[in-house]
Amino acid sequence: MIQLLANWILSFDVLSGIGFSVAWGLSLFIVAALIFAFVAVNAIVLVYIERKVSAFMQVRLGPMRVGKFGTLQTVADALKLLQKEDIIPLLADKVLFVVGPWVILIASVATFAAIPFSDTLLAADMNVGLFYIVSISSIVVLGIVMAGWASNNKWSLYGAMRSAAQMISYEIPVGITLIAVVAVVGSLNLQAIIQEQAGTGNLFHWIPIPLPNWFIFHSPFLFIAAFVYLIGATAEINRTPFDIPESESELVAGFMTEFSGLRWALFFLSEYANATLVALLVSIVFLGGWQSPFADYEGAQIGFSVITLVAIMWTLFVRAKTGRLSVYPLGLSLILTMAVWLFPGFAIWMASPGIFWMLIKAGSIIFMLMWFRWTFPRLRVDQLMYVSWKVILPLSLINLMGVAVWMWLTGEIQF
Amino acid sequence: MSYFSNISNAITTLVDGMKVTMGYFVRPREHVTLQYPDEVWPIPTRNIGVGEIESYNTIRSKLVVDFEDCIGCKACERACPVDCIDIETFKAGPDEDIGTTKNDTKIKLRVTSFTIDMSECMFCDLCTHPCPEDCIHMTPDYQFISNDNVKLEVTPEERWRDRDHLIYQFSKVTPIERAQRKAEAEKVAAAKAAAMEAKKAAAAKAAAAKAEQEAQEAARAQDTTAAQSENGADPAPRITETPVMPSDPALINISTPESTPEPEAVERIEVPLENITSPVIPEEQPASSEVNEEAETSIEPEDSSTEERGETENG
Amino acid sequence: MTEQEIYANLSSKFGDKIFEFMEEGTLNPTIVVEAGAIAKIVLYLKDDEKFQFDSLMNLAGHDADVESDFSVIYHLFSTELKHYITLKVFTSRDEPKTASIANIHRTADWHEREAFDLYGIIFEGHPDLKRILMEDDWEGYPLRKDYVPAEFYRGMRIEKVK
Amino acid sequence: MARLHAEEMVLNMGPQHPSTHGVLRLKLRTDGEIVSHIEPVIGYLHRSFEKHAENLEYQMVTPFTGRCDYLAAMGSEHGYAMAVEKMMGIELPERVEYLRVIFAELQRIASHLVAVGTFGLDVGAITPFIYCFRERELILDLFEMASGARLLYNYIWIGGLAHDVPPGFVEKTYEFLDAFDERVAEYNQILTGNKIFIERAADIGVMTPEVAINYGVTGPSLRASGVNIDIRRTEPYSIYDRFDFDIPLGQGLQGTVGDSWDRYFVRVLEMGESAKIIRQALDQLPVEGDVKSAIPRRIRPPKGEIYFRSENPRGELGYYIVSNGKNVPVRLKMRSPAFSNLSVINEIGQGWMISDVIAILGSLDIVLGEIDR
Repeated sequence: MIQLLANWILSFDVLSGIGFSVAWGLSLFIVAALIFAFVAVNAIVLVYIERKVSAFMQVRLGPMRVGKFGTLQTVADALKLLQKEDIIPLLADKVLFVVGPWVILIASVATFAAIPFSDTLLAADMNVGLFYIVSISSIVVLGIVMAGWASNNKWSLYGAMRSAAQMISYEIPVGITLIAVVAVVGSLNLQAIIQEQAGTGNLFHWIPIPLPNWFIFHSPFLFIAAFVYLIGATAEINRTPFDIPESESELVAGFMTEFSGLRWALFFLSEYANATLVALLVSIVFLGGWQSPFADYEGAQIGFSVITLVAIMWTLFVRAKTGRLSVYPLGLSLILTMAVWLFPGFAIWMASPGIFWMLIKAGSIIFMLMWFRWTFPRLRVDQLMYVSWKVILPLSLINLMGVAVWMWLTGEIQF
Repeated sequence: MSYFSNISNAITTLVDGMKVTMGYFVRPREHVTLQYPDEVWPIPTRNIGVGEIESYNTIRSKLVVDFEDCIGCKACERACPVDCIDIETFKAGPDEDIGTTKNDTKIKLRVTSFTIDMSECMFCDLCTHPCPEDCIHMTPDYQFISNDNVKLEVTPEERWRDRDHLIYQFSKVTPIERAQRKAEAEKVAAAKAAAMEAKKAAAAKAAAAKAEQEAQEAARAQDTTAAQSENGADPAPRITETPVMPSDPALINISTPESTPEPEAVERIEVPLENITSPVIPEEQPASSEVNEEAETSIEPEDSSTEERGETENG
Repeated sequence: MTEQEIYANLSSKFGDKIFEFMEEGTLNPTIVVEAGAIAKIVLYLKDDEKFQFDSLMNLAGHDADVESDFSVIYHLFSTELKHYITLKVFTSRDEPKTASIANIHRTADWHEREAFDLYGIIFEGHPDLKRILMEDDWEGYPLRKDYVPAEFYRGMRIEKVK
Repeated sequence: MARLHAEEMVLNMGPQHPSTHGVLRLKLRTDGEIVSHIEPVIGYLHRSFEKHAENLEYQMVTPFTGRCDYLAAMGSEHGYAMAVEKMMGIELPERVEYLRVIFAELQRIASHLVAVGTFGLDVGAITPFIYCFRERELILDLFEMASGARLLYNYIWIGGLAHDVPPGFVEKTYEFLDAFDERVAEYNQILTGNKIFIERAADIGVMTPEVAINYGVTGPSLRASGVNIDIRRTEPYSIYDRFDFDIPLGQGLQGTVGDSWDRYFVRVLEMGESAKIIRQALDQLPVEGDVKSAIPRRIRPPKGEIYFRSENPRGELGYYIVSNGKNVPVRLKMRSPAFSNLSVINEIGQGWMISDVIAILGSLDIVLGEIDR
């Protein structure tokens, strides 16, 4: 993308004289700014969505005052945060206190460099993309420990301690789970991983249900691995039920206790950036990335018809069981199906790969994270470790071996 | 084995819980939020039988006095556990007609000051029951926070609380008249004290020194009672022997200085309260009964908006 | 077991430590005992098979008027036998002192601290006798009938009870 | 190997802390995450209720009793009214007794809803808390209908009620009860059975019956330890002997008898039992009767003293009242249940983690207004 951008810049007559290296640097800067803008806007949108989702799950309405249906609420909140007084506690370690939030933010924003949003839309096409993301995102823990230690507050210290222990423990199962996928693809390049998932095939290779070739449908082991990764990643980004570093009913606000204003906003930004990253990674690694689930034009038509049928059956089932009539899923799928059948252009667009599918997939994963958050209680520290070392880690190791055996069985690899 | 059953148990129970939240998520119309200024909680309206006052219903909020009906018996002041009601009365002259209440009770005391400190009121409703004329009552007006209420002269002792805008004055007697009556009462009290002193001095000429001292003491005591009744922020000491819930006026113990104002100060001065109490703000808080009506009318449109509250949400 | 039986039993056991049995003027028949012996008596009542007063429902200090002695009232209950007894000790106004039962009934710990806090009654043998409801540096004991609050507490005005 | 030098850290939890249910301060001595000693520091909400009461007439004390336990004001008023009535020997009309029981039990449900919801909140589940408050609002609507206030009622007066219930109250109460059972099933689905919740609550802070009785723990927390003591049953006051209800006891379904989960679950079950009592009381409620007929003109209890206890949602609420025949009590002590219930926290909370201490505190269901008075 940077190459394209640099060439595009040089294609202007006025700018053609600046030389390729300057254009390259300029496009680097533009891409970085774009990523940062994406992260910031993303956080504002996600906070709004999260508030609405939590409100609907809790029989509330959520923000309703600023803008229509409260859509501008988070913008107003962000503006308020920027105006707030910047407080540095008297006895805090000033340097670390100032640097900590930025380390966290930079670590979480930097990971986006390797994320392919579509077949062309990616900042850096690295051949070690997955490794890069895993390693950069673990720098976050450094920032959290810095912030917690520098605050000179007992609650912050507890939060930082818990965070360090938790994130380091969960790196391992998360990493091993990803290795299982890498074993299938044979590459750490994210584009290669996505390309590997193109086309349609059977569920679990043998069961004759035609499904996209996504890795989640590759084998039972990778199916489990997807959920193992989701759980591990939830823990890694400190979201409920694993939000013990900032558990507000125990540690007040954990490592964020002493932060206010802009610095606190940075924590918030990075929290949602991390959530987005995890969602994007799940969709890249297990859900085919920017690949459309409907491989071609007919696929879209047939696929949407099947979805409509499922929606009708689901509606009837719910109607029979609870007596309530929920028309939204049915109506939506009907409209989409009609659109796909009546407008071939729409069907072609739906079948084509792109950022649309990427964001749809990532969005549903983020919704899942929110759903977890507003349903579950919080685990205790030792229980968290139990889940990590005694449940998730063995499971991911079994998955790794299982995937290898599975590939041998299906003939993908030979000895 | 319990290891695996634990895990499967965890998965099933967690999914169970997720079903509940998802159930509510797809049914956002079952929400319970009231968007406060647009929709208000429907107030149960019911007259629970304190007199004929329509607005007195079950909701216990702002305390209001129908001043025309107040006879100055101070039953509410004594019933208040937190001493937030403060009444100052002066006895009317013998040929003076202040008027009658709606129960046709002749008003014998001129209430020069009737204040309720709503910042201290704890809405316990104990003051409304002893009132023989049913003139003090609680209205459903719970939205009475404002900055433009009657500002009273607050003594420095009370100033530290900075809540003077929550002290409501219900008396329609002007401050000028009030000051006049106070002065008269003081004059009468002083005259009486002097008379008493003279009388005592005359009676006890034999034991001169001792008797004189006594007379002075009595005079001083008289002074202090007069001073107490003039000080608005310092109510009279609680009379512990009062009846619990007096419902007829005969039971009421009227504790006012034994003073008779001069006949020439008697005529009723019909000056609206707002012109005098606070010259700074010309458009002033109307007096009790009007406040009451306003509260009622302001609630009606809100009620109608509550009925439509299903339409305002998003899908 | 009725209160009279308990009284008879206690009198025979403790003799002159038990002063009187009050049934008049109270709805809970009360045994007045000596202040110093209250711990022994409560322990006996708790451990003895016949009584099993294992639950201390309430412990209250009391000051009748400005001249009288302070008293401490113990309301005991047996969760097994479901019977009650009320004990009362008097202690002098100048030197209010009684034995602590906090090591027998742990719940008495805080109740005794409260009585100390509000009446200034010293419970001898209490593990940690200090103020509980009022501030640590509060002056005076507020529930004494002759208590006059100070004007200010650390620069804050103390509102007078009217 | 040389031992690493380590010392315990004193952690002040509160007075401003999200999970201390008010202005409670816990001085924790911690060794890492493990808490080795807990010292509760109370008194931050002390409003000198007892001193006030000694300066107020008997009927003026009633609103103050409600302010002590503000989550169960009806229960406090009921206990106080009964204590003074017993001193004065007042016979109440049937209708008053039934209405009082209905209100006290509704209040018990409301209070337990808060307890259950906030316990969920303490262990990190936010959503059940809001569901619980939704139902509590329905109960507060009923209270508002009857008394005109939603939180602090001053409704149960000595010798009667402030006023009769409005027409339609009984029907609305039935309506609420019908909807309520379904809602309790929902709480069980989202919270009670939740594995994470069980892990957080079961086997945590086990309170043996001996410890519970010795520390004066009462109410649901005591019954969770398996001690079958409910003052409504052991010494039935008011008209509780006319109703048929069970007393839920802790059985250790998910762990040990007397753990935090039991304390939680006993409350969930008690809500159902209260609903049962309300149903029976509504069925038997006399239609006729003046609720104010027995209110005495002058409330002057004869010289003497009384200790009267009743079963509040949090446990045994006792009033020790000394009268000298005047209209102002000489001494009024409130034996508040949460006061004793909190004192046990050091005994059962030692050796657990910080998160567990919060769970234990939540399971004890304290109200600081009542502890500090």
